[in-house]
Amino acid sequence: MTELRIDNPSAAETEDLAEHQRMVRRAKWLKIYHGSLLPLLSGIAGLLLWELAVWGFALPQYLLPAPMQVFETMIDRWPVLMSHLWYTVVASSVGFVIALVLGIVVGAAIATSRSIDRVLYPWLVIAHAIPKVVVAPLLLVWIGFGLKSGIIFVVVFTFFPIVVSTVTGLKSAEPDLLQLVKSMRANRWQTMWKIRIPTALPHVFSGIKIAATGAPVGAVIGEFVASNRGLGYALIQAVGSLDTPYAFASVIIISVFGVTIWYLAELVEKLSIPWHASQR
Amino acid sequence: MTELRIDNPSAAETEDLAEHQRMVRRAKWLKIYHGSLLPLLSGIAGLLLWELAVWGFALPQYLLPAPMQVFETMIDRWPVLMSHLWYTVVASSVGFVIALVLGIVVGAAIATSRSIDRVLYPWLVIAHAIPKVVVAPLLLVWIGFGLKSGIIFVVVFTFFPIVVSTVTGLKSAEPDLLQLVKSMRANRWQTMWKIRIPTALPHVFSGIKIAATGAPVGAVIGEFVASNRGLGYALIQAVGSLDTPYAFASVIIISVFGVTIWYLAELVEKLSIPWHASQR
Amino acid sequence: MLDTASFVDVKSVEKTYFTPSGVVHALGPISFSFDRGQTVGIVGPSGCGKSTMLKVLAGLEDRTRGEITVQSRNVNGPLDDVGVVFQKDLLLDWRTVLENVLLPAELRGRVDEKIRTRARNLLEELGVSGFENNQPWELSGGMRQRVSIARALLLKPSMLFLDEPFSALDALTRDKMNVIVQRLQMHEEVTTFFITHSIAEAVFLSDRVIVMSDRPGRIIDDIEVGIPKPRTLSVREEPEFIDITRRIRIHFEKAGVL
Amino acid sequence: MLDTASFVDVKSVEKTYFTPSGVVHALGPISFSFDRGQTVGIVGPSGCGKSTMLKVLAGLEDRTRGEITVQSRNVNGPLDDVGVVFQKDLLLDWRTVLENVLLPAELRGRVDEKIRTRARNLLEELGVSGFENNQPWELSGGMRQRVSIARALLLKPSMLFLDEPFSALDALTRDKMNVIVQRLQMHEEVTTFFITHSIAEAVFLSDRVIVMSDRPGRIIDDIEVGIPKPRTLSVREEPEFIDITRRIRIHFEKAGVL
Amino acid sequence: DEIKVALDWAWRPYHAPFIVALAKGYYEEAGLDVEFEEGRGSNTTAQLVGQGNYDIGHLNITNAAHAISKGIPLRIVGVYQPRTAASFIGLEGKVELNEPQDLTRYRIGSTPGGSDQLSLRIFQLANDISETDLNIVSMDGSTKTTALMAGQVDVVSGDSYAYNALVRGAGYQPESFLLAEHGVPLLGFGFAVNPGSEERLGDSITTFLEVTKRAFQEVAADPEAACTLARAERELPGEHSQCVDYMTGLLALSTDAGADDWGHVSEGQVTALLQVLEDVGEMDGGWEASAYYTDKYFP
Ligand SMILES: Nc1ncnc2c1ncn2[C@@H]1O[C@H](COP(=O)(O)OP(=O)(O)OP(=O)(O)O)[C@@H](O)[C@H]1O
Ligand SMILES: Nc1ncnc2c1ncn2[C@@H]1O[C@H](COP(=O)(O)OP(=O)(O)OP(=O)(O)O)[C@@H](O)[C@H]1O
Ligand SMILES: [Mg+2]
Ligand SMILES: [Mg+2]
Repeated sequence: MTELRIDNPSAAETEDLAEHQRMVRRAKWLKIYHGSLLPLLSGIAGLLLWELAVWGFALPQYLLPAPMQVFETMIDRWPVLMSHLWYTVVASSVGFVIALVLGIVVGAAIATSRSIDRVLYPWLVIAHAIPKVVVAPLLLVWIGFGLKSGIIFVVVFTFFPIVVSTVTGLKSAEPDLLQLVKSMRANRWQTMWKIRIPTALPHVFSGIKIAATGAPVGAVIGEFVASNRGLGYALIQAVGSLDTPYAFASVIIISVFGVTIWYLAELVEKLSIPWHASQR
Repeated sequence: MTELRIDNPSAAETEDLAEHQRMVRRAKWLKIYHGSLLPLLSGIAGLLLWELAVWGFALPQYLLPAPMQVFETMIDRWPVLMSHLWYTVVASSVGFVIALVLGIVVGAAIATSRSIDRVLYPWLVIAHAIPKVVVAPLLLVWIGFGLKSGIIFVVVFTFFPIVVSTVTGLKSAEPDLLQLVKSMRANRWQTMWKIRIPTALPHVFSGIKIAATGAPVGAVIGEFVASNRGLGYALIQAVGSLDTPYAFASVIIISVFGVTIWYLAELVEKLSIPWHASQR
Repeated sequence: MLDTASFVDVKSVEKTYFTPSGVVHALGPISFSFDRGQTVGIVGPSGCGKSTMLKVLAGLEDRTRGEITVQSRNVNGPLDDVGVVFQKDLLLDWRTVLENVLLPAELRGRVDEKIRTRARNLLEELGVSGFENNQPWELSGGMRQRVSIARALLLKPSMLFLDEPFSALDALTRDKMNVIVQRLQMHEEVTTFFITHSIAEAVFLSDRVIVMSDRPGRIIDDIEVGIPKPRTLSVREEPEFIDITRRIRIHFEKAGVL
Repeated sequence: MLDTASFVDVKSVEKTYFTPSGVVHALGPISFSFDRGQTVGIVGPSGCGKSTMLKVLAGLEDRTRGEITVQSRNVNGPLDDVGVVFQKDLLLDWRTVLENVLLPAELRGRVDEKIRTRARNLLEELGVSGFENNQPWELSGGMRQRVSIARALLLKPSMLFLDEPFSALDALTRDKMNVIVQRLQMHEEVTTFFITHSIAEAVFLSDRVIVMSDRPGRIIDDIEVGIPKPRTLSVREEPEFIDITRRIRIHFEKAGVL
Repeated sequence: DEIKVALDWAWRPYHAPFIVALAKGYYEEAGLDVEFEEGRGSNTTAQLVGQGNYDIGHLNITNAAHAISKGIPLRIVGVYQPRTAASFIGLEGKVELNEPQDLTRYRIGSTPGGSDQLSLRIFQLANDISETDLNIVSMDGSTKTTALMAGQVDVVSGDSYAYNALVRGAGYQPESFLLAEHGVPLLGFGFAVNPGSEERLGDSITTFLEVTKRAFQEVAADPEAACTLARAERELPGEHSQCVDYMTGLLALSTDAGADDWGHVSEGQVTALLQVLEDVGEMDGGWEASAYYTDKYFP
């Protein structure tokens, strides 16, 4: 890792470096262990527990199918599930990206202007606090069915956490640092980019992580309300016909998708704010 | 505001103080204006727009009832709505408080131990990413109708944002400050209380604000799925008979409740972290 | 200071902080003026309002009363073309050392190879070379301070505001810095306003030393330093130099109890 | 330093930082020891590893190699019963000035009226009274530094680690502080390890001055200051004092180019 | 005896007989202590009763049969709506629904999974309409009505009495097409019990059905009064007229409450139902009709 050298190494130091590199290697293994092995182990433990619960309590299939049954179903219907997944992935991703951009822009507006804050925020809170199920028919009538409405559901679902965390983050800038760039005659825009946004990023990533994992839920609910495709559609079909193994297969795929997004978001966070205390 | 005086006032300074107090008064009025008048105005504007939309597009009642109609319904059925509201308020509050305590404890555990992080976090993500509708029948069978399942829905709904923001917050402590208390031989627990938690608070409040406004949604969805009271129940009845004025009356009450919680959370934030840059 | 308007003119400026825990009159009415190219040193007891004065002068902090004009124009916002070294080093954690130094150029949209080279040279001159790509928290206190000096000098501003710029430096490095700053002033005619706790440093670098009283800070002495520039470090043994330092010391001693 | 084990024993201690942007050998092999109640002053060029040494000694930072024993016990974690003044003032924004000072007592569960009074007295003595209930950001740089000194002194630790504790103070306040610290040492037998950039201060306060080389910091001189304590400020004009300061200055000058 | 009854859904106008029986104390008179709990769809009710949380379920018997085939421990003990209410509903004037083939011309809103989908598939099978002939849009139950009236879809599939009442309530006239008249032999509402409860309750089940029958008679005789009483007792959605409309719509599809065979479940009915479920692939063959029902509690 340390190619660039500031000091010339002494003999003792070369030894230290070797020692250090041993430590770095160990840390790396530990990280891999923590980063993949542990989640894997805990995943396997979870599945075992599930299987045990099913057999131990003699739970009937219609209530909770055993993991093996679910896996069989999953393999049997793999192509269908994958095509549904694809649809959900598209809706989630597009919706999330829109929410991200919109959320940051709106968050910035709110953080900058007290008036915008007071005029806009209550409506956002209302939009967040309204159960989407009621407005769903309205939304559908206006927007129509299909991918579009799925995307809009995702946006509505994921927008709010991003706005809130952006606002808090942007307001957290150190007064001293603001004075520093003021002395360099930075305009609002520059203050935003050079000071406020970097300060906000650790906050924003909290919002992003909450929102990103919420995106598939938004997509699925959108598909629930009206769609001919997607995992939400698969789910409603499965639940409607008491086909619990199929329902759980869909759920597992949704979860895996959610966890994947989560780790992606963590990765992006790690790469974006290596300087922050939480990442050092 | 400034009773306690550090310096003895000179004549000029007394004048300054008067000037300053004038300014403080002005700022206070501006704050009241921003804090209540603006949201009120924007609320009224929203209602007007709604009324206009209904008349302008000649929207039929079953699609979007006019505000006046909704208000009439609200007044007509006030006692029923209030008794439903009470139920929802109880479920939301209890669920939120449980989620808050649990979320902070779990967040602390995750922030402290890398192993707990890796073992537990994926499951939390999964719990967050699973569409709750699927597990609803399961919940019904296990827990049954009533307040309990409503509370559980709220917990499941609001838990995640609190955990995520707590984890980020607790990890954000300045290494220098950690070293400071290390030099005072603070134990883990003390480091937590004296350094990590104060640093985390601004983050945690983002999570709390997201979660708090999400709580009524959780309660309503819970009531949708498994309850015979509460605003969610009122909604399911209203939607079932296309009684849109009643549905919107419920929705408005839910929103007002959500906005109230929001402002409460902001108030608590203001009082809890007056020292933070975002509140100065 | 004759009938022509001075470069900077400060008239009865006062600053009072109003905090929830009390009113702090930080800066008593202060009036003075100085010319382009002059170096003004400020000394005074800790907490007397020096940093406050510097920020008010630079237009970074509102004054409670009084007037400040620079080149006959009223100051109501941050001044243009200035470099400020704050008392804290204020390096941005999310930028490497070099990027921190380049910040003012970036804000002007003027980052090119030339300015990069200047940044590197400045760091070299100030003795922090080799750490360009390090993060700020990997530097020692004195190194951080020098990085923030490099940042203030980057764009060759025509006016410098320095708030205890060398406080974290050892005697030798400090002397080196003094020489560098003096050279800068000679070559580039920079008007400099600087705060220091070292009386010797104040006298060595300044054309004029202003001595401030305890809070609320007022001017209790304003001393022209007639020693011709450039000065070498040996000037510190000259009688005139020693006289002035003694004069300042006496002000201090009168105020405090030793 | 005779056959009896010293209070603190440092043997071939080294510290190297490994950062993504390079390896920094901060502290060369350093060995020395000192006795209970001694005051050891450290001087050396900026960035030579003084703060690193202090943190390693106090057990706050791991060493890369070497051994440190305090009272014959190996140091492997933070020392007990010490007060540390860091180079940055590290006041907690979420506590008032008084609460900041009381922090160490709180961590021991020892906050009572007596300790509060002590905290207030310390603040008074250090010249920051009247600001007990202010927030840290409402203080000047020098005031902040004094608050952090008060915090380190609160519990009357038997060992003090001071990293440039007076750097933000004016000459007079600094002198006051020197007198206060000396009194403390005399009355309470505090073993003190302190870093300073003022050679005069080092000599005035110390029983021993250690001079460090450029990075990686090694000991290039270790001077016993034989002037009997208590010393008054006038001791600075005595020939022995001037001799020692000259000897240190020469080390500095040999290293750098003036 | 204490009897816990799970309804198929939250209180709806067609539950009026239960409300009447409760309000007038008919169950108490007969020595029963009956308690009703609302449900969230017949499938869930089947699960709830099967798990033993409740003794008797009032639910759609097609769902019940399907649930039994999935292994949920239930026994059908009565059917009072021998004809399914599943139908296609459009707005009068906008669509014409006379022949099965008419449906191929319209956009149909239908809820995937559940009874909607099932009856649709049976209908297609019975009338030789292939899957690709129909233009189906999937949507949630609450969305269907709104979409229908906003013109997003031309026809929705659903229970005739409910949607007719909704459409009329919104000021339109419904044009409906009853699947039961076109080869769909599914069953409507009835009762199923949990085997454990069956043992415990025994003849009380008969009593329960008897009393319920009496309440149905009373409601059929005067739906107006029943609705007035029911709306006073419970929070029912919709206006009074909608309630009556709803009620009479369902009664029209049910066995006459005065008739002797009200509530009787026959082997023929069950066999036909199971056969058709097997035909559309909802359940495997090899079933035994007697495992699904019993008529021993028929009053
Ligand atoms: N933001 C603030 N809010 C309230 N009071 C303040 C603020 N900044 C400074 N003060 C007060 O103003 C007075 C002067 O502060 P200032 O920082 O100007 O002192 P200074 O002369 O620079 O001292 P030092 O040499 O210690 O840096 C102090 O008493 C301080 O408490
Ligand atoms: N956390 C760190 N990571 C990497 N390098 C560091 C770190 N802390 C210090 N260093 C490096 O170690 C060397 C010594 O630093 P240290 O802070 O001990 O110097 P110092 O003698 O206290 O200097 P000053 O007088 O400027 O405070 C410096 O080159 C610095 O860059
Ligand atoms: Mg200052
Ligand atoms: Mg240092």
